[in-house]
Amino acid sequence: MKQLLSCVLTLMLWLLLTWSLAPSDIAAGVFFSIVIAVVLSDIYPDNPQAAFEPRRWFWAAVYVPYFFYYMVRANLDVAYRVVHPDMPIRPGIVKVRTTLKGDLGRTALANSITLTPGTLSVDIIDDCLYVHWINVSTLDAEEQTMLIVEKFERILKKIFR
Amino acid sequence: MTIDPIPMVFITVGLLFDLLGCIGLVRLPDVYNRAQAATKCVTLGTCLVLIGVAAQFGVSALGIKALLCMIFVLFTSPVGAHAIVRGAYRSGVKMWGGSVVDAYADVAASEQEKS
Amino acid sequence: MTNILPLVVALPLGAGFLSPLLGKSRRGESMAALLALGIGFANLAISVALFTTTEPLVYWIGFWNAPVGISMAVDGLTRLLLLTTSLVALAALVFSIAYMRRFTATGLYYSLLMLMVAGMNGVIVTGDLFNLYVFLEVASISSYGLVAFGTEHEELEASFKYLILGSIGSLFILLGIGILYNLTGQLNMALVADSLAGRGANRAMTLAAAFFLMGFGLKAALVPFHAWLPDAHPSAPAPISAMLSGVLIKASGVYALARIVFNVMGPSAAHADVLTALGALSMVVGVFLAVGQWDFKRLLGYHSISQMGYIVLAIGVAAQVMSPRGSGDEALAGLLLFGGLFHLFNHAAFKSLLFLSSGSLEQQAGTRMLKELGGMRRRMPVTAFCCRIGALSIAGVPPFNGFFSKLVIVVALALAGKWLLAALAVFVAMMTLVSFLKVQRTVLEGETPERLAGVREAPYPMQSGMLILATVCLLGGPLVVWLRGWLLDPAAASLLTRAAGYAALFSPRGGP
Amino acid sequence: MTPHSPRGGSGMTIIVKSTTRIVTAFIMLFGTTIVLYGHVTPGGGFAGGVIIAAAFALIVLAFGKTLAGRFVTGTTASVWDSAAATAFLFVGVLGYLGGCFFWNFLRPPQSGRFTLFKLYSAGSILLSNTAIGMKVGMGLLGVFLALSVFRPRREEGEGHE
Amino acid sequence: MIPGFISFGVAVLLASAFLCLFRISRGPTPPDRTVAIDILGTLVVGFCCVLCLATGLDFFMNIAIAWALISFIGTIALAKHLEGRHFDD
Amino acid sequence: MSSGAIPFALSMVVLLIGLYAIIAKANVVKIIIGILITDYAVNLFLVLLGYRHGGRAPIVTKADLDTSGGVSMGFVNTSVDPVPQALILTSIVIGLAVAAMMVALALRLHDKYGTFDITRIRRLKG
Amino acid sequence: MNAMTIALAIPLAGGLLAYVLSRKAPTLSAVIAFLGSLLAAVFVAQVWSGEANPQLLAPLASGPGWLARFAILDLKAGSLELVFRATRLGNLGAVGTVFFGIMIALYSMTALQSHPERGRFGAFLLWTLFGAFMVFWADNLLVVLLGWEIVTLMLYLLVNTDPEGSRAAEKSYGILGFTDVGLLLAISFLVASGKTRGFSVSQSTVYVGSPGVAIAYFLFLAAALAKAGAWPLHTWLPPVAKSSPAAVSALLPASLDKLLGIYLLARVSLDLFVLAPWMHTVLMIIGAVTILSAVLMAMVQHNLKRLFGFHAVSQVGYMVLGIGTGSAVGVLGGLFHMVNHALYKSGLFLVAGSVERHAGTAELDELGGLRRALPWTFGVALITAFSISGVPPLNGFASKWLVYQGALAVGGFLGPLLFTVAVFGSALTLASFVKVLHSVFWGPERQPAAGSAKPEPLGMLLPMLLIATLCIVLGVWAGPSIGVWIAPALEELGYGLESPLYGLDLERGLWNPLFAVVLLAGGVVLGLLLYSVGGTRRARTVDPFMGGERFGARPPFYSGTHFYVTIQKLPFLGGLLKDGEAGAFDPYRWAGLLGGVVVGALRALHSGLLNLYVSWALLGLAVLVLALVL
Ligand code: NA
Ligand code: NA
Repeated sequence: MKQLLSCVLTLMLWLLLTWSLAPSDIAAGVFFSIVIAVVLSDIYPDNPQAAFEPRRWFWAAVYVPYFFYYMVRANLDVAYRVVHPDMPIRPGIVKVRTTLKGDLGRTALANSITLTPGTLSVDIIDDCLYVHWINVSTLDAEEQTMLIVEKFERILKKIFR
Repeated sequence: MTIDPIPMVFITVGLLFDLLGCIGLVRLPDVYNRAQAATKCVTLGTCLVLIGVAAQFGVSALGIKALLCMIFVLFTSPVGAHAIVRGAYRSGVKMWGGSVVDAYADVAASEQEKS
Repeated sequence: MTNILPLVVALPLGAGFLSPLLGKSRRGESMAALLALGIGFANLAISVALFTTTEPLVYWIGFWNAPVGISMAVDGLTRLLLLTTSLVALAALVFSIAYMRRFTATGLYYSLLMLMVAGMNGVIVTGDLFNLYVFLEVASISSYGLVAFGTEHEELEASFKYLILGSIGSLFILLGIGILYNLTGQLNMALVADSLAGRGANRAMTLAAAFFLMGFGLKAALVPFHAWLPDAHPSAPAPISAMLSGVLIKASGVYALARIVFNVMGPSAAHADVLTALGALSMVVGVFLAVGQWDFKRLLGYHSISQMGYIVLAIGVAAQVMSPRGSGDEALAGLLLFGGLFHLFNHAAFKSLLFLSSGSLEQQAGTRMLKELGGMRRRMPVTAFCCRIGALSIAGVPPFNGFFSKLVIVVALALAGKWLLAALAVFVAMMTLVSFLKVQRTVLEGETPERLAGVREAPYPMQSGMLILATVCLLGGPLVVWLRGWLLDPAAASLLTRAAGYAALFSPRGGP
Repeated sequence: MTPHSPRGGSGMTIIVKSTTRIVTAFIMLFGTTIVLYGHVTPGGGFAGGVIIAAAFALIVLAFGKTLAGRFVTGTTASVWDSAAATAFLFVGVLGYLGGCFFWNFLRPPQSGRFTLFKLYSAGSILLSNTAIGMKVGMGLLGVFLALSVFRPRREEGEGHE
Repeated sequence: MIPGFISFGVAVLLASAFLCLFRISRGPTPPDRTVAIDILGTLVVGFCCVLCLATGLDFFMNIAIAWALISFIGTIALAKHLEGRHFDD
Repeated sequence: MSSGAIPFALSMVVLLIGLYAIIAKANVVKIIIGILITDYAVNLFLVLLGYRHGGRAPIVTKADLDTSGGVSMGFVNTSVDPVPQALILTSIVIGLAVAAMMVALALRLHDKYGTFDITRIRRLKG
Repeated sequence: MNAMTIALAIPLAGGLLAYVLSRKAPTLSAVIAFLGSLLAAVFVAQVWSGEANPQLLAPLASGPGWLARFAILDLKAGSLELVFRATRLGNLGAVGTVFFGIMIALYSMTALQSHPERGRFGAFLLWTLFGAFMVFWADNLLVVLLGWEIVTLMLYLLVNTDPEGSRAAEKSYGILGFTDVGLLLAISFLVASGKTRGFSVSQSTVYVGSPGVAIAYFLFLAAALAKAGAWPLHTWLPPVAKSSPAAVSALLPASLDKLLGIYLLARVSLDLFVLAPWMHTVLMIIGAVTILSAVLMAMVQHNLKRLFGFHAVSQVGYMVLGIGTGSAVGVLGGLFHMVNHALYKSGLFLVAGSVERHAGTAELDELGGLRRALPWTFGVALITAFSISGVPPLNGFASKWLVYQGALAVGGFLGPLLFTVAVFGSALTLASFVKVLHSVFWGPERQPAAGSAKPEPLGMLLPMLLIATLCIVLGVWAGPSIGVWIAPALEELGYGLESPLYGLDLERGLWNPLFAVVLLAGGVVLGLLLYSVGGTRRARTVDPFMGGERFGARPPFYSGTHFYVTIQKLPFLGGLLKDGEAGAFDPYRWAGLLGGVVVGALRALHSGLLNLYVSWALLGLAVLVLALVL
């Protein structure tokens, strides 16, 4: 079942890539989707059925603009610091905690952190994230977690659970 | 080919972000800060350009490809930056003198000892 | 008959691809060896079958004609080279069966060997300049790998130097091909010849000629492009040394050079002078360096340079005769080419034989240093017999084949009025003799060192491989008149067709 | 070591690992399309093969050889490499049996069922392209694996720890 | 109008690329160079987009994707190398 | 020199840079890089051979077909020459194989000799 | 088939058979060699007699005198054709060849009985005969070259029996091979000069005019002199003589090589080329230098076979001198001396073989008193030694006598000088052989070191006795012998002899040889009388005594070689001899040293530095571009 779903996912990706519904293309797509799904079965996501739950897709849809907003803000922030003649930065590496459980969720969180204002994930060890912060505004761990992680964690929890 | 105004805006903004990111790459004092600035700006910039292309070509093979490419860049570029910065830290690149805190130092040191 | 032509490339190529698949187990390795051996026989059979007709043959791959299609073309020269290659390859393969037992990864070995054969055959049969380059590289890259096969210090070092110099050679060959393409808009050799035939020399063509001379000269190890050879050839396993010295430098060096100079560009006085000078220089420098060697295989390597000098010298003087400035005496040029090509054939036989016997000695006695060997005539009679036949052949002693080719070359040089070159050729023959006298004294004769008291004759497959070539060396001389009739004179004649004749024979207008 | 372990001794951080698990399929699919449509668009066996090899290389990089060994080892790479080469030659030989070496035995008749610029319009070229793709991909992968095995010896005088 | 826009795009990208090249050449540490190389790879994707717009040929998008993924893998490899580990660790 | 020759001259300059590296550098890696540079130079040269000023990529699209299903002459006349590009592709593949071989050998050499200094990799001489 | 082709085929096929059997049945190989030579002799005799009897020479192919014609290789200016022609000079060589072949084959059957290489020896002997026949009968220069090189190769293979032999073999092949390829060059030059009729010997006559032709002639000359062992290309001969089995030395350096070398010298100088006068002078000087230098070297030798080797060189001088005169007497003397020398020198080597077999050594200092153990050998040694020393009435005297006359006939300043050198050489030869006879056969008897200690078997004795007998026959009946063997060849070369008799040219000669014989014989008889009358045998013998100690059981021994220590102490000559022994005048050694310098320099260039190699290649390219553009 899991394998079949993987195949279907792969086939969807194939259709996107070729953007053709000609029988020949679909036939080739089915064949190669199966091949690739079989070859990569070991590293495919553990629960492909999750990709077919609409609820997750809903939250993902919510997350996209939310994340985009922060991303644009982050860029403007960086732009400000870079262009400013004095370069107002106060960098450092801080340690924050996440309550997300799955690998994918944590990865998404780390990536989100990297792309959003002033932060960059350096490493992740268990539930600790080490984040390079361009402007360390507080040295308090709770507050740091609050500032960096919380805002994404809420929605990501709903997507990845 | 005529480029529509909306894609043009996307692309222009994207390109400017690219440029900003690269300026950051040059100006900022250490590798961690440079990676931050450059990754953020250039990722966004390139994504915007790709969105512009997608918008220009609409729902076609090309447009979809542009979107797929954008998703790919969005997924991978922060990972790349993360990997480099981690590598940099572990290869012993010091942080800028003006840095205020380093919570990672102990972890990295103990990892090094283990290996 | 045309239909079997692609098989000379396809069969070894297929075997080359299959061998690593087979070579994963001990049994698979022997399967790979058998496969390679079978291909070796098939290869020889095809080369012989091509002699059933004397007509030129053309094969168009995939039914496409030029300029898109790629052709394979067979004339006398091709037949000669193919026969030589497959003969030596067969001997080397037979020899390998026993010789390679001490190596691991023989599946890879047979694969690379087959790829090398495919590349060489491709170079020989192709009618297309770019394909020539591709096949040249296939052969070269597999030979780089084979040189490094032992993966010890010397092997790796030799392979690396060979690789660097070989790449530079390939680079200039490709540049030359690019220039010719730019000039003519063609890659098919007949069409290029056709296009060049009408026009006089120009700067671009001169540059291309220089690049070809340098590139193929490097592949043929002519002085001063020779420095890789004495490192590379001795470092490979013995059967490979035999292939490299025996046929690879000829197929990818002399053959290609002769083909391009005579049939594609048409010999100009300058080409001819340069070829002659390169040949004479190689002949002399190679032999001097060989005389000072105490490593058997290295000595053989330097002799290869020297003997290649003979071949190129003969071809160069033939080109002088045929060049616009020369007398145009076709009989004389034919005699020179006959001598050169006969020496090419003979050198393939005796140098391969010598390398095989050096391998046999090295395997049984554990060393290839002349000073550590001795008295092998009594310990390894068959190997010693073969080694002596090879040594006497290369030294130009009658009644072995080497004598006759050197005789023809010297007489022809004198007839062409090249007194000094004839004297030089004779002098080098003498030096070769001296050097091989040393080999015979230190290896075959003399006291057997105590360490080697228990040395035994090599296994039968190795003996057979050597005996095949020894027979060629023994019979090549007495049978020269017969060989000349069906093998060598047609080959010389195909070089003498000149560019226009070549174009007429092989241009796609004559194709299917 | 499984891909499920959050941070194993081998491979890189879970950020890299998780991302790899997602994008590898995409990369392979993309490589496959490049190979298959090589006769219609630029690309073909060589370019596609490189991309497929890169996908496997990514797996090796992210997970380390212990896990990557499940997908591919130097041996399997070289086996597939040779198999692909044999297949390529086989296409040529099939054409040979049909009359001429590399004759396009699958080439549709001028007015045939197959249309130009579609997947199957090129007859046996598709097959040879596929073979080339696999050959190049597995060949490069073999090279990569062979090179990554290399452990440079320390130069003298560099031994300070 | 369009050539002008394309030229603008090319100019901006070239300027960015030169900044990256500056960082690549200047260093001072290997990670600095690696970051710059990574960024340069992403810039090339943008470059492909501009070319795609200029010509309307869709294979530039293929190149863009190919470049993006090769660049990513390259970056990962370099990063691993920076850590002082072997590729197959 | 006509202006058309300048690109060719430039490719020759690249070639010379590569050759310089091969001759003058003692480091095996740099020598390999030199070879790669020369390789690029030759590929560049081949590209230039096929270049047609203002020409377009030699890719046949539906628009380029004439009524009989063949390629229109207009396309043939405006596209750049496809043959050199085919050559380059092949030569790149070959170059890649050679490069892989060189790197592999260099690493093995380093393994045996403990150095990348070619002046110290000199067991074979004389 | 005719006699000549059969005579050529027998040794070729027999050799093949013997070679195949050499490992499994060496005795059979030796027998095959003997029977093969015997059989060949039958057909050689037919050819010889057929030369007189035209019926037998009925040509198979076209043209008078052509026996067979088979073109192997068309070389534009002519072909390498199997064309054979029986000439009187060639027949003389062929008869000599087959004679010595039989003798040595017979001798070696017993002499080499325990030798590991005896099977191969048989094969190589037959092939040597084959090569020699080719040289003597071929009418194609390239076929001559083929046979010539085959003989060289066989010498090399025959000498290669032990470590020392392989060094000597290498040296011999080094020098002979050098002149062999020179021969090839000479032939090429000659034919390319257009002055010959293809490669034909008989149909060409070349006037030495241009320097090119002169070079060609001197290359021919070098080949002939090296093969025969004349100065300065003789240095291969003494080591070969010393380190190879006596049978080999007797076969090749002593007899066949002389026949071949002098045959070629005569054929080239008297038939093919028409020499300029100065070339005759050069030849004669070479002859004189050869006589003197080699005999001086011979005097200081301590090894029997090496000493014989130097004599084999010295005697060649007479032949070269004789032929160099260009006069009928001189040429007759040279050719006759060739035959005589082949006889007595092979006889001497067989003696040496016998001695070595008995005593296990050929070192003069370790030999002595063998006259009792080997009486027959002693007898043969006495005859051959006197023969080589030119003592009448043996054959050596007869031919030397003719050479003296030829030298005197040159006249002017040179004639008497050459004559003096020749006579002086002969005297020194005698002196040298007195030393040999003393050291080996006279004096107190010494125990054999490692030999068989048995007298020589019949198989060895028979050829020795036959040869010794011939030495006497050809000396005593020199006139008739010349009439049968030499005069026809001389006539063929264009020298008419009015009375081809012994003691010819009596009017112009200085002495009547008969008178000389009587005088010398009288002297010997007188000496013997004095010896027996003087009563020296009755001298009292006491044991040597020194400081109360007696010497060991061995009686005191005065080595024959000690007499000649004086020569080594002479101020100038001694130094020269010392240098000579060290190889100071050996072109082989000098070439080796010179070559070593070049090789060293070239090897130093190949320093293993890759950058250097690449720069050669690029520099080469630059030169190529320049060469092509300019
Ligand atoms: Na030795
Ligand atoms: Na004559």
